[in-house]
Amino acid sequence: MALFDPKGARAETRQVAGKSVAVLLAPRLVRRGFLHDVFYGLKSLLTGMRVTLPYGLTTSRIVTRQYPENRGTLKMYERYRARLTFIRDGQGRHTCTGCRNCEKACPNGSIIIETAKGAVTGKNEVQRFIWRFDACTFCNLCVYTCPFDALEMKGDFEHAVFDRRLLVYNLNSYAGPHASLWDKVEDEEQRKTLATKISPYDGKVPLAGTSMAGCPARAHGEGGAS
Amino acid sequence: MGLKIIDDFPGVAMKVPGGSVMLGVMDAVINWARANSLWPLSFGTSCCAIEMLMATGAPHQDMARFGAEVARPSPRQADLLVVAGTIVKRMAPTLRTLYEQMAEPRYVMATGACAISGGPFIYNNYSVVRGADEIIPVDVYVPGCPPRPEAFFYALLTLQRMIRSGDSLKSRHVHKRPVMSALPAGITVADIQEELRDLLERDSAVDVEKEAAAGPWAGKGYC
Amino acid sequence: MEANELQEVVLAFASGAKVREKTDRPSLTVPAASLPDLLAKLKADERLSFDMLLDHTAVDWLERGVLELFYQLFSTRHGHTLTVSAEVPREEPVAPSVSGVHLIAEWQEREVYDMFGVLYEGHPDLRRLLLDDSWVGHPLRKDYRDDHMIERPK
Amino acid sequence: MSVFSPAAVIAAPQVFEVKTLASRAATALPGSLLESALYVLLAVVWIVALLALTGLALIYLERKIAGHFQCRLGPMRVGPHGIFQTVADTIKLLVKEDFVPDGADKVLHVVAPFLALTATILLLVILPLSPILQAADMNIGVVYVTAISGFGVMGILLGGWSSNNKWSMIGAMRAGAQIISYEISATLALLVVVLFAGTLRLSGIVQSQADGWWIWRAHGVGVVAFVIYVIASTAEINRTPFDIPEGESELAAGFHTEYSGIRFAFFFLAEFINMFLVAGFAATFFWGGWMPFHVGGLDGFNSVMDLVPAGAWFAAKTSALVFLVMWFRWTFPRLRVDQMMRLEWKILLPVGFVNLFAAALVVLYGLYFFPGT
Amino acid sequence: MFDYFLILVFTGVAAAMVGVVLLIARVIAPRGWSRSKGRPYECGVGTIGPTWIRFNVGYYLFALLFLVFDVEAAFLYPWALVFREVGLTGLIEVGIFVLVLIVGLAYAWRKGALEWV
Amino acid sequence: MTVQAYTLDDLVKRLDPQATEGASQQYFLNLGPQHPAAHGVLRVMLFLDGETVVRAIPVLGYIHRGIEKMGESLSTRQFIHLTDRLDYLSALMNNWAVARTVEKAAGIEVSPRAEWIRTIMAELQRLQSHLLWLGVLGMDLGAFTPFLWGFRDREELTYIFEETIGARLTMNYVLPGGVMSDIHPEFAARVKKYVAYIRPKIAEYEALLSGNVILEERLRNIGRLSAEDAVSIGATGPVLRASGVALDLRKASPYGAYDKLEFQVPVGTVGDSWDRYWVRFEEMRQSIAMIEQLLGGIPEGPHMSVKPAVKVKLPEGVHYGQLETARGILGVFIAAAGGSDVPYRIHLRSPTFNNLWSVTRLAPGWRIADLVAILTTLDLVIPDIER
Repeated sequence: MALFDPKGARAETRQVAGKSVAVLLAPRLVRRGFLHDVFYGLKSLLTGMRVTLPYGLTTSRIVTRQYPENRGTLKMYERYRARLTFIRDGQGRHTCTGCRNCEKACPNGSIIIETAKGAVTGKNEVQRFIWRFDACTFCNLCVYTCPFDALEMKGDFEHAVFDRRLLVYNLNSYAGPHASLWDKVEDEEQRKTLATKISPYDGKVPLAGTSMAGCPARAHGEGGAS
Repeated sequence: MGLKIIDDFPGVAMKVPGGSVMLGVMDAVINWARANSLWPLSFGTSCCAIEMLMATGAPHQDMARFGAEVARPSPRQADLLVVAGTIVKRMAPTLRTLYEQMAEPRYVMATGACAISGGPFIYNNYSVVRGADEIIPVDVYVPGCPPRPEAFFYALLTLQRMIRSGDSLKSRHVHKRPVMSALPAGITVADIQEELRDLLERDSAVDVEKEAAAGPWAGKGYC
Repeated sequence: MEANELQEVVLAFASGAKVREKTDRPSLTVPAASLPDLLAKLKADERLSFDMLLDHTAVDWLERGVLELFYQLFSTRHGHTLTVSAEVPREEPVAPSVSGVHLIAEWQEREVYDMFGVLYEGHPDLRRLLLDDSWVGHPLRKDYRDDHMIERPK
Repeated sequence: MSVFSPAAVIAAPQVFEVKTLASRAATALPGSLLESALYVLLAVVWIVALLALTGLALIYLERKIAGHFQCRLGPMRVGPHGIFQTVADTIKLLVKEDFVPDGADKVLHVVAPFLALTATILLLVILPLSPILQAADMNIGVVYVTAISGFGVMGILLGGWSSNNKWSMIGAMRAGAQIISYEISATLALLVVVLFAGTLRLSGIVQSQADGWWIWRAHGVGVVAFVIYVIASTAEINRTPFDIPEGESELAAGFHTEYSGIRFAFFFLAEFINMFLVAGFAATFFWGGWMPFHVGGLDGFNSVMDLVPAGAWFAAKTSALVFLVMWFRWTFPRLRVDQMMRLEWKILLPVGFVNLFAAALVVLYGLYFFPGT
Repeated sequence: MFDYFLILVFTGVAAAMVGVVLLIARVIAPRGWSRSKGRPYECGVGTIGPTWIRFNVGYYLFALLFLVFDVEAAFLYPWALVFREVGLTGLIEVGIFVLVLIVGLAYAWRKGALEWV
Repeated sequence: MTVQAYTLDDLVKRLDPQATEGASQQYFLNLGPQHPAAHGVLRVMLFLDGETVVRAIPVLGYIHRGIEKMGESLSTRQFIHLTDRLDYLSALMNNWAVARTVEKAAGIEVSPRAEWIRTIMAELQRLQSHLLWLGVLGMDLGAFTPFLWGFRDREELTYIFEETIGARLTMNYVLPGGVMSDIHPEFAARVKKYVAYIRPKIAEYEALLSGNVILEERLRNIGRLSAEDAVSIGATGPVLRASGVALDLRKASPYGAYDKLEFQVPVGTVGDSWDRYWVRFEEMRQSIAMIEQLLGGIPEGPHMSVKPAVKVKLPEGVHYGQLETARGILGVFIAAAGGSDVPYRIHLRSPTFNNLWSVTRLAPGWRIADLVAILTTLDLVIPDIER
């Protein structure tokens, strides 16, 4: 018998914490004399070598997924959370009303929302939906609590940057109302003024809690006026 | 620091006919070698270490493909310091020491929210340092919590691009960064911050948009 | 043993003990000075055999000006649990160490000292556990503030 | 029982004429100094090329084979299938900061990797790759191999000691104890071969195996000696499962913790070339070196075997042994330092002695398979 | 004799190789210095006490044992070389010699000298 | 005041004033915070004689993140995402522990389907955690191949998590009232496939590691923790069970769907490293068996009983909940002032905190290599210890 006996575990019942529990007792490794041990020791080593040999000689067991070569075929699972985005309809309109539920739900203050009364709609409109990619933990609570299905998590992951400040930006591409309000505005002229286009790095990003408080949002140069 | 001739070396070589070509080739070769042989320091503090140093080396991802599987336990032999995980105040001097003990040239990658900004531990927290760049200069930031292994590879490619575009012979410290003075005993994180703020300003000279647009992995703009 | 029954048995043991209200398991409040003695008795008693100190922590009741120490006891033999609590004043928090009864109390008490500043009498090696030796203050106290901490903007 | 006759054993179907570079240079000497110098230069170029190419190839192979053992690919992106990976690594290490810690013994710290590499080069010089691809061939070859491979420990010992680092220090201490211990077993195993071959000259040992390799010609004695030699030499070159002087998970990087850049590369290179040397010497001593697979008496079969050039035989045998050593590494856990000592002093050493006596009896009574035609 | 000359040559070659490579590294490789950099690496924290101390004697015991056995192995080489000439007599003589050593090994074993520290 | 607090320097001086001057044969050595065997940033200050450990002093705090302080300003639902980052290898079970305590305190009913999902996810994660441990054990003992094999098999599990939960490591999946999302339609089929895949792999590990004479030599009789000591230090999980105390909350006070499952509790005999190794190894098999049983019957029903908009308010008082994670009992202590979903004080009793303490008792007398074996069989996750 070898030193380690895979079937050497003993089953029994024990009284623990006021309950009887079915336990499995670990097999003990016993020494049985010099020659026996040397022989079975050698045998165990050869067993290990037999296990690894097929791996060393064949290529069929290789499981590597070659990123970036496989980039064309690489699909993330649809639920995979790696980046927060707005859900947009075909015309690029979002459904965020600026209700701040996500801001409140966020455990670490990664979401900062600036809102204003819309001139046309008179409703609360999101001006800037600032997301701190550098601090987000992708806990999904913002998406989970959003009552308007305005947010989703996307699975793209290629976001490495040279400057940390590039990781704080606006999610909304326009400052303006919720998608359904667009259709209610009939006047063409009013529709044009309904929304103002903003770029991801427009405006000062309030990086509260970092050593770079109030630094410009742009990578180089001045921060845009908000 | 160093012999006179060594500091003047590129200039001396320039006088040789065709010297600049030779230098250019040498530069390219050295940068190629450095970019393709990034040995990471086996350093990780928390969750990100599992993804960034272990899962990336694991069969499904295999960072050996990039020649980066030679994780060195000693900072002397490592090229890449992957700050994987939260850095707390008590760890800060250690991180600084490790960085300083690495042999030149050395590169730093901050992976995950904690290493970039303190992540979930920014507010109401007495212990977590808000970003590794308060302690050491960081070359590449990889957002995620933790980022997935492929994100690490993307960051590695980004770093490789940075190294390739460097001028390794003329600026012997990659990035033109001064070697920062040692961390004397009793210094606080606040003391380092001052120094680092300057460094970060200089860092922003890297043209990120150009970098992002140049490569085959471009076109991944936000929103 | 049922929760009520358990409480009865334990109450007989401890002098000056009261049942602590608003808890979800059998709980007692005892004078801090009697802690080591009580825990030793609870451990030795056959019916109770509280041999495992599962957890020890403190709560800083700022308004009442006390630190309440909690000891979560567990019996690996009977499977029942007991919470023992004791109060020490915030200003001069001194409690006897139970590290002689349960080995792990050595570290748990160091952690509580570190976080709340409770000094344990008779502790073999009372050092800070998680923070640097040069740290000023005890962060889990409700009135703890330092320059590093920032409030989340509302 | 016929008394053993060396002449009979060495008589083989095809006589391989050994012409080392040193002997060519020596023959040319009285007449043409230039020719002699040319041969010396050739030897230098040959050995340096061998060192560099084997080093690069072996490190690449190791990383690839490790990859395959671990279900992954290994280097892929530098050149096709990553074949230039080690080139990139070498250049990088060459232009990486070469660093001596403040508190270190500066001279020894610089000299140590040099010692390690010198020992390796000096061993390469006498490795018989084929009848003509051998730089030198001394009449005390076996003793030389033993002596120089023991010399390699000096580099590790000094490197670890001079670093002024406790991890290095422990690594050096372990290395010293380990390598000198296993030296004895390796020597005992080699003595068996010397007994069989009746010569210390490496080319002589290879030629003595013209009727068959010592590993199978001597009723198991050769096998035991071979196993002892492989284990002991694996330990001598600090390969897993005997990599305790640099055991990463225990001693950080062990004796080379404080080494960076090119001097670290020297240790690295020396380690890999040593692996090649161990495989090469094991092949030479036990598997007939460059000698084709011969069976005493079967001349027809032997001459077919001779069609494959001698160098190819050596390459094949050495590769197989290198793979074996790598296979060990990617299969076994590391031994603990005391267990390793126990293995040496309580198992290998007694077995080695017994085996030596058995070998003496085999030789005394000529109990070989195919004792010569 | 030429073989030995070649060894000498290669000692020189090794030295030259190392020298050249070190020079290249010195010329091209970047260098930096800071206070922490020169300190010994001990997992990122300061070391306590000096490194060069009186080390546990266990390590040196094996060096002594090695000396005994390796010198003996050196004696065995000539015997192995001329074994066919000295034959059985030689075997017995060497047997006695080795036996003394084996007795020594057994003694060391019993005494626990082979137990690591 | 009579009570005196010390510092680390005091301790060093008290231990051996001569060692700091090199006048002694004994010396100090820091294993960690950056060391391959430190499993992160554990620092064990070793007082050595040659290679033999005279005293091991764990120095903590290199990843102390002040989570408990943060918990005083976060609602429990928000706090749960921080528990992912404690013992990140059993993130889901940490979520569950807090969620369960809150549910118990606030009196929330959880649907059988949610409980079922939690249980199977917990078992998958226990398997994942143990696979990683097995790999790391291999690496710590110098065998690199098992390390990567462990990660290979773990990665397949990670894909299952990615598909259903959307995260690989820090999941934030279990919330008070249920789980964040229902299982993916492919889930059951995938798990079934995985179970078929992992069985032969486990046999391979057994041949490669369990039977290996070197591994056996490295583990047998090293670092014996007696049952009495184990209980006294409050060790739980596989560490306690290896010492012979079959305490497993899944049996002792079943939660989730565990009362419907049949499984055995692997128990050691003497509490050495080998027993700890074997217990965890066997637990993987038991987990697989449990997963198979769970696949049999998926109850129908909602996966969440609390609406996202609802604040889960905690009633005033002290609440304590506990749960068996991959490393032992995780206790959640919540003191609530009442009327709010933010606890007044939240404290987590992490299993590895207690388990680590045993190092001070186990290490002396053994060598550095054995210390590594002891540390790795204790299966430490340092952020869990320091919170």
